[in-house]
Formats: sequence, C-alpha cells, structure tokens
Amino acid sequence: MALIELRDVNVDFKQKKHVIHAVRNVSLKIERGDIYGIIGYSGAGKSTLARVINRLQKPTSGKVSVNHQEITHLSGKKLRDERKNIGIVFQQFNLMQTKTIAQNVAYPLIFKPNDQKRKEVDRLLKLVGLEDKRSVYPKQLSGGQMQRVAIARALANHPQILISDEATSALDPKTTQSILKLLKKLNQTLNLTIVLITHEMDAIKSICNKVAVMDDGKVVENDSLLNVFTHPKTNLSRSFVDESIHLKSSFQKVADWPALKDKNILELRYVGDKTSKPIIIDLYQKYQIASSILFGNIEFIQNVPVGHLVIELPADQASLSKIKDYLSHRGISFNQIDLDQEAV
Amino acid sequence: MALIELRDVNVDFKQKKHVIHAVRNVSLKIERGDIYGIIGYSGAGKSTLARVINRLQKPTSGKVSVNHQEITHLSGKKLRDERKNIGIVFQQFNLMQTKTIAQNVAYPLIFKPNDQKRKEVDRLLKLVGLEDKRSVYPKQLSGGQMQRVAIARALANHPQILISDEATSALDPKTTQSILKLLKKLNQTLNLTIVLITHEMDAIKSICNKVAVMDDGKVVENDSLLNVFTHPKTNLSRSFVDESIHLKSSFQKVADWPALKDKNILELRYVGDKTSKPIIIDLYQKYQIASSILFGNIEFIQNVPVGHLVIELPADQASLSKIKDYLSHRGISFNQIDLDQEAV
Amino acid sequence: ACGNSGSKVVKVGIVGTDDQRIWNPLKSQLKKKGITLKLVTFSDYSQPNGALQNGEINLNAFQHKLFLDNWNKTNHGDLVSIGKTYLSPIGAYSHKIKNVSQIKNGDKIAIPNDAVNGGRALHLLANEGLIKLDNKPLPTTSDITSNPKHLKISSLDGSQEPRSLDDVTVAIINNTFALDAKLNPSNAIFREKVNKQSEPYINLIAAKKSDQNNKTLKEVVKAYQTSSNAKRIYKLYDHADIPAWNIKLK
Amino acid sequence: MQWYEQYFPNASHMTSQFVQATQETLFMTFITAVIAGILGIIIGVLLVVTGPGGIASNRAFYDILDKIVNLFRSIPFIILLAVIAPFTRLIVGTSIGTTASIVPLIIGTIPFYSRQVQDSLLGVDPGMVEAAQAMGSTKIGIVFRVYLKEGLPTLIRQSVVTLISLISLTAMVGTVGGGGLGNLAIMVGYNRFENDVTIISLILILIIVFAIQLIGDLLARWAEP
Amino acid sequence: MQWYEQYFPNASHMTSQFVQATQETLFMTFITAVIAGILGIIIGVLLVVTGPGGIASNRAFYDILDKIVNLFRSIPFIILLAVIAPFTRLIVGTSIGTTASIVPLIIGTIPFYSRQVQDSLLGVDPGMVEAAQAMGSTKIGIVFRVYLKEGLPTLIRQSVVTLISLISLTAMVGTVGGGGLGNLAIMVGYNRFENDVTIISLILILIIVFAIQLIGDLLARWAEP
Ligand SMILES: Nc1ncnc2c1ncn2[C@@H]1O[C@H](COP(=O)(O)OP(=O)(O)OP(=O)(O)O)[C@@H](O)[C@H]1O
Ligand SMILES: Nc1ncnc2c1ncn2[C@@H]1O[C@H](COP(=O)(O)OP(=O)(O)OP(=O)(O)O)[C@@H](O)[C@H]1O
Ligand SMILES: [Mg+2]
Ligand SMILES: [Mg+2]
Repeated sequence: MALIELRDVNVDFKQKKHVIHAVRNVSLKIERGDIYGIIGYSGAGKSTLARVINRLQKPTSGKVSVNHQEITHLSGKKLRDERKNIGIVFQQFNLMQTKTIAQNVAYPLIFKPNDQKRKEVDRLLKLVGLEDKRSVYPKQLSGGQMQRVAIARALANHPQILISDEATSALDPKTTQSILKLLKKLNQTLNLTIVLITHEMDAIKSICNKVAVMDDGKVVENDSLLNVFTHPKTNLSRSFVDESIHLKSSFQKVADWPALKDKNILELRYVGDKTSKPIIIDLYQKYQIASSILFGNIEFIQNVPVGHLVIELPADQASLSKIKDYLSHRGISFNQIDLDQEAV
Repeated sequence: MALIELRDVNVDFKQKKHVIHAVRNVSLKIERGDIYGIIGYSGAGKSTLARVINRLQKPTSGKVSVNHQEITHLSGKKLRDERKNIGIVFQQFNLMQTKTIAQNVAYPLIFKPNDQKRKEVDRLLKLVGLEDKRSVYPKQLSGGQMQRVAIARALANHPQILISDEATSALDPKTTQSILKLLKKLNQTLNLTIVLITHEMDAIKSICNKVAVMDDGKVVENDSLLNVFTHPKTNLSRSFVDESIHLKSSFQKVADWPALKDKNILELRYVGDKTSKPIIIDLYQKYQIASSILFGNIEFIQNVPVGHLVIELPADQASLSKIKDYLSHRGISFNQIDLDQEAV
Repeated sequence: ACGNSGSKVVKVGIVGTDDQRIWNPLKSQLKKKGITLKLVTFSDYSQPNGALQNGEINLNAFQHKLFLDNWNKTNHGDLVSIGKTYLSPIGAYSHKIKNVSQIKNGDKIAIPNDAVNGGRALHLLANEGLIKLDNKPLPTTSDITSNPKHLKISSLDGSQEPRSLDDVTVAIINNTFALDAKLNPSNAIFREKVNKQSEPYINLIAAKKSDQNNKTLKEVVKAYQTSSNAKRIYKLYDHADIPAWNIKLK
Repeated sequence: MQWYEQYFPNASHMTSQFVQATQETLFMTFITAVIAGILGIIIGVLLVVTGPGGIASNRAFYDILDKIVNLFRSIPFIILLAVIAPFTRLIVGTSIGTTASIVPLIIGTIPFYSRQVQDSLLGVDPGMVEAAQAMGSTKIGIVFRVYLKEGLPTLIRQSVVTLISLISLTAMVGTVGGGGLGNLAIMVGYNRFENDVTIISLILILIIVFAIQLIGDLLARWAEP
Repeated sequence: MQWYEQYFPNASHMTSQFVQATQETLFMTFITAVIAGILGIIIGVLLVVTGPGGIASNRAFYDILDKIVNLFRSIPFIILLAVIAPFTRLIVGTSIGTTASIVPLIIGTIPFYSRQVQDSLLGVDPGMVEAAQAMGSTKIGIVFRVYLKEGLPTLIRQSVVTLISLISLTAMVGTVGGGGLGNLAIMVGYNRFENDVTIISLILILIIVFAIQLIGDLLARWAEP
C-alpha cells in the first residue's frame, strides 16, 4: 500500500449562493521515497489538496490514508503523531509573529533538550542561509526570507513526509536551486517523501519523479515525470511542458522576428541517446540543407535525455517531405510550426 | 529629468543590537515609459527600495523625486496625489480582509459614480481572470488569486507608474505571461511606467527595457536590458542571465551525463544576425566535425536576437584551436566548459 | 416649580423607597389643595441636600439636624428645617447574645457606613460605655479615644447589616433596615434612649432659607404633621419610629 | 397568573414600576451608548492614529490624550457619579433624575470605550493601512475605510462588552435618583428583602443583556468576512 | 508641610487611614487580579477553543459557557456585592471586611475578563493555529504556545483595561465593609463633605492606575515582536 493514498477525495466550500468544488474526485498514490509534483494553474485546488493530506482540511467525501492509516477520522494523539510525521511549508508561510526566527524553527522541537534544540536550529538556519537572522522577528524579514524560515521549520521535526506548497515561489533562482537540491538530498539520504506543489515546471523537472497535473479541482493526469514530459496526454500538461522548455515563448519570439517569416520551421523532439546524434549534420550530409537552430534544449528527465530542437529549414516542399520521412524513420517526432498561429 | 530619480538613497533598520542596511547608496533614474526591472537575491532590498519610491518607507538619507517633485519631504494632499499616481502590488498582497474582491478593487475608485465603478471593476477583474470571484473574500482565495486581485487593484486608479513587487511570484507560467503581456500593453498604449521587482529573469526578459541588479542593498549594475544580458558586468548579473537561459542548469544536467565525460564542450554566444547563420553546418563544412547540440537558445532581447549554444565537439586539440580561431574571427564569443567544475 | 400661582408642584427628595409609604398617601390630600407632590427618590444621603440647595427639589426629608448643620457648614449652605417628621431610634441587634453585658473582648460590631447613622451608632456604643469618643457631632471610627474591649468595628452599608448578623456579634441597625429584615426593634438588645439628647436626631423636612415662609411648602409640612399620618407611621414602623412633631423630650 | 402572585407576592403588584424602571434603564443605556459611543470612537481613533506608528503620529498629542483617558478611568464610577453633579447641572440643568444620570454615565463610559476602540483598531493589520496609504487615501479615508471597517468585527464585540458594563453602571445611578432596573433591584428588592422584586429586576436586566449580546453576535458575524 | 495642613485640613490627620486604605485597595486588587485573572483566562480560552471554528469546537459546551458568562455579566456589581453574601460566607467564613469583599470582586471580574480574553485570542491569525496543528501540537500546546503567546500583546492591553475597571469596582465594596481608597473617598470624603480627603484618595487611586497602565504598556511593548 502506498505511503499516501487518496481515494475519491472531494472538497467543497459552501458559499452563500453556490458551492466551490475546490477538489473533485481526486485519487492519488504517493509511494515512500517519491518526490511527487503537483502542478496546476492558480486556483486549481493544489493547496486545498495539500491540506487534505495532513487533515487540516477535512475532505467533504473520500478517504485519505497516510502510512497505512486511514486519517479521515483520526483524532487526538494519533492524528498529532501522524501530523508530526508530515512537515508542511504553507503558501502563506504562517510564521508565528511574536516568536523570533530561531523560536519559530524551534517550535516543533519543544521536547528536545535545550542544547540539542539550539544545535538543530543552527543547522536548519544554515541550510536555508539565514544564520544572521536568528533573533529577528518575521515582520522584519523579506518575503523570501520568511519562506526560507517556513522551510526550515517544516524540516525541524525530521518528518517522513514533506508537503511543500509553493515553497520556492518567493525565492530567486539560486536560492530555489539550493533549496531544491537540499530537498533532493534529504530524499536520497533520509528517504524523505516529498509532495511538491508548484506552478513552476522547472522545479518539478529538477527533482520530482512523479507528477500530477490539476485543473479545476481534478487531477487530469498523473504519471512518472518522464511520461508526462515526453508524452503529455492532456493539453494542460503539454502546455506546462512547453512552458518549461520555453518552447512556447521561443515560438513567440521567433514569430516576432521578421526575417523568419514564410520560412519552414520545424520542431523536433527526441528521447534517449538519439540526442547525441548530430541531427543537423545528418540533414546536411544527406540533403545538403544547412538548417539554423532557433532553439535547442536537452533535458535530463530522470537521467534520460530528452531533446527539443526548433530549426529553420531552407528547403523546398519536395525535400521537406523527404526530410520528414527521414526524421520519422529515425524515430524523431516533429511538427511544423505555423508562426502566424503562434504570434499574438 | 527622469520620471523617478533616486539619489544616494539609504534605508537602515535599527535593530536592538545592530543596524540592517537594507538599501545602500542607491541612485537610479527611471524614465517615463520605462519598464524597469529590479532583480536580486532574496533579502537584497528590492521591496524596501520599492517602498521608498512611494514614500511608504522614508529613506534614512538621500533624495527621491517622482514626476519632477522631491517627495522625501512631501506630505498631506501633495503626497496623496503623488501616491495616486503610483500603483503598487505588494509582495504580501495586503488585501482588505473584510472587503469582497470587487470592493478591494474598487477601493481606489471611491470618487467614481457607482455604475462607472462597477464597470471599471468588471473590466479589471476580467483582465486578471477573476470575474467569478467578485463577491468572495480574500480568505477564500488561493495564493495566486489573491495576487491577481492585488494587481487589479493597483491598476484601478490608472496610475502613471506601477510598482510591481513580485507580482507574478504566486502565478503559474500561463497566468504570469498573460499578466506580463497586460503590463506590456498598458506600457505601450498608456505609456505606463513600470518598476518590475522580481527574482525571475524571465519576467524581466520578456518585458523590461532596463534592469537594475541589487545585491545586499546596493545596485551593483544598471543598464539597458540588452547590455546587461549580453555583457553582464558583475558575476551576479551574469548568474541571473545564465539562470535565465538555463545555461547553468543545463551544464549541470550535462555534467551528470556519463557519456559526455572527457568530451570537449563549448559554450557559444552570439548577438544579432549571426544567429541566423548555421554555425554547426559551417563547422562541419570547414572542419568535417559533426558537433552535437547540447543546448541552444535564441533570445530576443529588445528585438535583437541573442544566441546561446552549448555543443559537444568531437575534435582533437589541434582542430579545436583552429575552430576557436575561426569562431573568434566570426565574432562569436565562446568558452570551453569544464564539466567537472559544473558538477555538484 | 413651586410658586403661589398656577399649578403648584412640590418636589420632595427622600432617600430609600421606605418613606414613599409615608409620603405617597399625602399626595391625594395635597391635590385637593392644588398642590402636586412629586417624590424624588435617592439611594444615598449625598445628593438630596445639594439638589435642594440648587433648587432642583423644593424640600427634602431624610436627615436629622446634626446632619443638616454639618452639611450647611461644609457646603456653605443655607438649608433650614421647616418641620419635624419622626424620630427613629437606632438599635443594636444580635443573633448571638441577649444583652450588652455579653459582649466580649474582641467582638465584632457592625455599624452603618453612612454619615447620618454611623456617628449615631458610635454614640450609642459610647452611651452603653463600650467605647469613648471625641466630642464630635458626627464621629467616625477614628474618633474613638478608648476601646477597652478591643471591639472590632466595621462600617457596612445599612442594607447589608441585617445580613451580617451571622458574621458579627452585634449590628447597630437603623429602623428602616431592621424592619425590612423582620427584626423587631423591641427585641433589640439595646436601643437609643428617647430623651433630651435625642433632639438632634429628630428627622426633619428641610427647605432653602428663602423658602422658609413659603406657604405652599408649609402646606406640605402641615399635611405631613397630621394625627392620621402619625398613626400611619406607627403602624408602618411597628412603633419603632416615633412621630416627633408634637413630642416632648425629657 | 396565580402562580405569579404566589411566588412573586410583591413584584406582582409592581408591574407599572417594572415597566417604568425598564424604560429608564433602556433610555439611559441608549442615550449613553449613542453619545459615549460616538465620542469613544472619536477618542479611540485619535489614540490609534496619533499613537506610536500611527498614520498621524503625534507624540505630544497622544501622550496628553492617553493621560486624560487614564485620569478619567481612574475615578471610580461611584465617586464620579457624586462629584460630577455641578457639571451635570451645567449641562442638563439638573443634577438629579434619569436624564441627569446620563451625564456621569457618559463620562464614565467614554474613557473605557475609548480604550476598547483603541485596542480593536490596533489589531488591524498594518499592511492594509499601508496599502490604503499607497493608494492615496486621506487619513479620514483610512480611518473609515480601513481601521473602522477592518476592525469592525472586534469593535462590535468590544462594544457589546462596553454596553453590558454600561448596564451594570446604570444600577448605581440610584444615588442621584436615576432609577432604572438595577436601582429597583437594590432599593426595593434587596434592601426590603423583597427577593421576588430582585429576581424579576434581574431577569429583566438579563433579557436586555442577552438581547444586546445576540444582536452584537449577529452584527459581528455580518461584519466578518 | 504647612501648606498640606492648610489645604488638606482633614486629610493631614489621616495618614494612617490613607496608608491602610491604599493597602486594602492594593490587596483586594492584587488577590482578585490573580484569581480572576487565572479563571478568566481559563474561561476565555475555553470560549475560544470550543467556540465556532475553535480547535476543540463543541457547540453545546460553548453555548452553555457563553450563556453563563452573560448571565453573570448581567448582574450589576452593586447587586452582586449584596446578593452574594451567603456564598461569600461559605467560602471565606465571613461576608464582611476586605477579605470577604474579594469574593464578589472575583465573581464580578471573571465574566468581564473572560470576554476580554476571548476577544484578544480571537484576534490571533488562524494561519498560525493551523501551522501549530500541522506540527502536531497538542491542544494545550496550541493554547499556550500560539493563542496565549501570539495574543499576548492584546491580552496585556485588555488586562490593563480589566485591572483599572477592577479598581473602580473596589470603590464599591464599602457596602460590605471592604474599605479601600474608593470607600474612603466616598464615605469619609464625599459623604462627610471633607473634599480634601476625596482629592487625596483620588490622587492615590490615580497613582495606582497610572502605575498599572505604565507597567502594562511596558509589558505590551516587551511582548510585541
Ligand atoms: N476557505 C475557502 N473558502 C472558499 N473557497 C476557497 C477556500 N479556499 C480555497 N477556495 C477556492 O478553492 C479553489 C482552490 O483553491 P486552492 O488554494 O487550493 O488553489 P491553488 O491551486 O493552491 O492555487 P494557487 O496556485 O493560486 O495557490 C479556488 O478557487 C479558491 O478560490
Ligand atoms: N521592518 C524591517 N525591520 C528590519 N529589517 C528589515 C525590515 N524590512 C526588511 N528588513 C531587512 O532588510 C533586508 C531587505 O529586505 P527586503 O524586503 O527589501 O528584501 P527583498 O529584496 O524584497 O527580498 P525578497 O526577494 O526575499 O522579497 C532584509 O535583510 C530584511 O531582513
Ligand atoms: Mg495554493
Ligand atoms: Mg521583497
């Protein structure tokens, strides 16, 4: 049985006039050691789903089990113990305003002896780069600093599960990378299971092994990262993938470039060791066509290289179809881009 | 004279034991019609600087003028009028909790007749995609939804200047793009001057024309976006640029890939119409070397194409140096990457 | 307000609801003479004189001469008595003892905490030889010069005294509260003697000096000082209060 | 109604007195609430806006106002009731009776309520005040549209606390002939051992208090987002 | 000190009485503050945690407690002071004197303070409570480490308001022989028209009030982040 299992979970918020279905019929399985990404547009229900996992939000219907334990009806000490196992970084941080940064981080460590507590707090603050802020109050921190305190606090208890709700949204890329790296390390060394809620595919790409895509309360797709990345089944997933490889934005940029008007633009996608083969050279050798690279990218999704190329082919219709045949033959998926459609 | 001018601005926060210099000797000029990006790591002083511009934060020393008016000592009606001219999206949103979304957005429109107010609010909520949330309260919104309300509110007054403090940090890429596009449009049609504070170089890249890079309270670099992008003068700027073109992360990914060990990896950068020349083909024609593209990207910085390529060259030392000569000759800057150093 | 022409309204300030039972029946009687009697009920002794002095009421009836004189002196007032009402001898009650000789060393005694009755209670104790006092018209506990039995004297609100009988050995209670508490004044273990010395304790109807000869007010006094009213007072107060306008003190 | 006469032998003959006393209590409470309410809100707001970190911070003014409020809070109501008589006479022409008793009630309630208002408004998130400032709101605008609006739920709860305390105060105005239910409970009910009168008076007060609390709860719920 | 004797002819001979009355006031205030403080905090906390949206929400319990608090708040203190005598005797053995007067003071203060505590704690951001729940804090832990800690600045300010109201109440305990400065001001000063005694008493009360406010302000500043 999975470490976290949601079955047919629904969360409704009753409003004066209508009901908001924040989460609809969500079923998910998160295994021990997973770094499970949940991605979706703003308002998709990600935070609500996160809060269901540690029962801060009681589902309107459905079952949630964590650690082989049905938690929907848990209460008292059992629920508390379960929650101690689950660290959560809130989207709004929820730091205690009258406690210093060190006290905030020490909050879950109440039963530790003082010197151990101090050592632990020091260690955590160092991890998030806030050693010099230990005795100031949250109000005196910048947005990103508050977020880092929230991360340190969530890790203080050495939880088995970490729920991170947009825990890097207020952080610059460098800090984001270091936090993500930290999470990855904890995942690898301590087998920490992580639920990473984010709207940034980049974050998911860099550390997740599985991903669920949410839309309007529903999980519209969930699979291994590689599958979602290489074969997105829904438009929404595809659009997140495209955003993440900056395909979309590069199409747009290219579309704005007058010199490329009426040229043949091809988008190529290839998985695995095909990446290492110099396609451009191949095409040149075979068809004497010097294609320009407009955009190229190799991602390593779970250590499998995944390539994207957008090239301009100065070829007539005849050779174009020959080239296309050749690409199909080599197992490279492609599609021709109509720049006019991509322009805004 | 510039629309916004900061001269030697310092902001100190006195703590019990020491003083925090949040902003140090910052001098900036922001012209009418600029979309001025301010980027920097978490805690660099960006938000504090933003608050100085509309005098929510009195600078410890230095002068700030907005609209040819020294605002450091302004007060009363004059200050209020100045502030009405400056819309601000706060990092923490600062929505009124007891007002509905519509009322929040309508806040600055107090003196408008009711029907006009309603129309305006409808228009703004539509812009940010929250028509269906007009009568709920901020507590019932997701993080990204709150942020969008804050954006709508900041625009309600038709300000001349918009200060956006991480206004897209809680938003998914699609919504972010649509908000940025909106800002760009307002900039172009209404000549709105925008100060875009962010930690995401992508946002800056997509709409800013100028950018200031902050570090530890200081502005370490400020220039046109193109200059900062193509010729970053400080390591910090370079690192933001690298992050933004995903160079750094691709190096790391590449470094993790065993097949590439001990290969020659070259990073190429080229500006302007050199991009359109098929470099890879060139190299093949000249040296019979079929280089693989590991990473490639063309950015259009202020409509000037800027290319980045990372290629693997299966060449011996001799041809390598020839190739390098050739590249220099063609005006393409390059450097060889030592993957071991990039690995973590 | 009060005048010789038009409708004559007389406002009388009294303290406590008790005296309403004496004054209310006079209303109809005075009505016949064209006088409308209005009662203003206060809950303590501090206000009625000020109200009278300022003309907010025309008469008040709640105090004895000692209190009035003291008030005039300290407040530079010119209130005068225009008629006596009744004498209300204060009494000592107990649940624990039957007569004064049983009072032991260190016993607790409760006395009223208002200026009118508190001093009187102390005088009563002095008269019984339990304490000695400085010679003052309205003494307080700090005027005790000798307290051989080390009595512990606490000042309480008059209304509270009957209920404190379980807490103290003796409570000196004025008739109003004693009667309300169904304490029979004839069962008091000792009472104020009605004699010459009682003179200053006779309650009175006070008016401003300028109204001393006001006919309307005199009518009110006259209406009060009737034998039928005397009977009513005897009856209401179970002979504990003594109508005093005709009394001869020995 | 036989049981009523049986168990409430005194009270059953005093219906008109109860009606009158109830009216007096409601009258005193209502007028005091309106006047002390308005003045208390004004003073409370002044304390917040001129206080440390306020939008019109003014050390000297704040210190003086703060001290004056404390000065008046220091005077126990039972003493205030007495010593204020000359002032009352100045204002309403008489120092006795129900109307006159409103003056000390107001003076006694204002400083208390001012503090309650101050405390309610201090709870408003400074971020919202900043947002309003950034949007160019006037100080008056900020007071009404942010402080009083955002602090309203707390303000309503605190106003209920004040109102109930006020009813407790009205029980003391018997000293100046103010009447009311509290006075009836004491002077007739308690002092004359007519317990039934005390009980009926207290029940009537209770009804008023519960009504206030109920209305307050409803208002607070309405004001809450 | 000649001017003292001249302008304060009565008071100048009453130093020991002032000292005693001050002690009585401080004694009553202190003991009441401690006991009513503890009980008020307990009840206030119970109201918050069992109330709607509380961490141990219990509709029935809350409704009953809420009603009881209102019930006691409904009884004007001056009446409470009187009617509670038998209960007081049960508790402290006597119904008169300074010690006895503490019982009605406590009973009169608890419901008021409970409401103040409740209001203070309701101001604590639910997000923090959630965070504590998420970290597996016990309910007791949340009460102490979140509600009481985060609500402390407001709680302190509200406690000051309560304390000052309490001092105002102590002026009334003269009825049951409680003594104290307020009683001195009324019974000796006002009723016997010795104005100088009233003034000195009030000044002493003023000093106590200002001291409480000062300490409260300092504590609140200390408790604020
Ligand atoms: N307490 C609430 N009452 C009513 N509606 C709510 C409440 N909380 C959330 N919602 C609604 O439920 C939906 C999902 O909200 P949620 O916070 O889970 O979104 P999210 O995916 O986390 O979005 P974001 O990326 O913007 O944080 C939204 O439409 C939101 O308005
Ligand atoms: N009110 C305050 N009191 C004390 N220090 C403060 C205060 N506000 C900000 N600081 C400090 O000043 C520095 C700059 O903060 P600021 O909020 O301007 O950073 P920022 O660049 O906006 O960071 P982020 O990207 O994380 O939002 C930080 O070190 C912060 O801790
Ligand atoms: Mg969310
Ligand atoms: Mg910031």
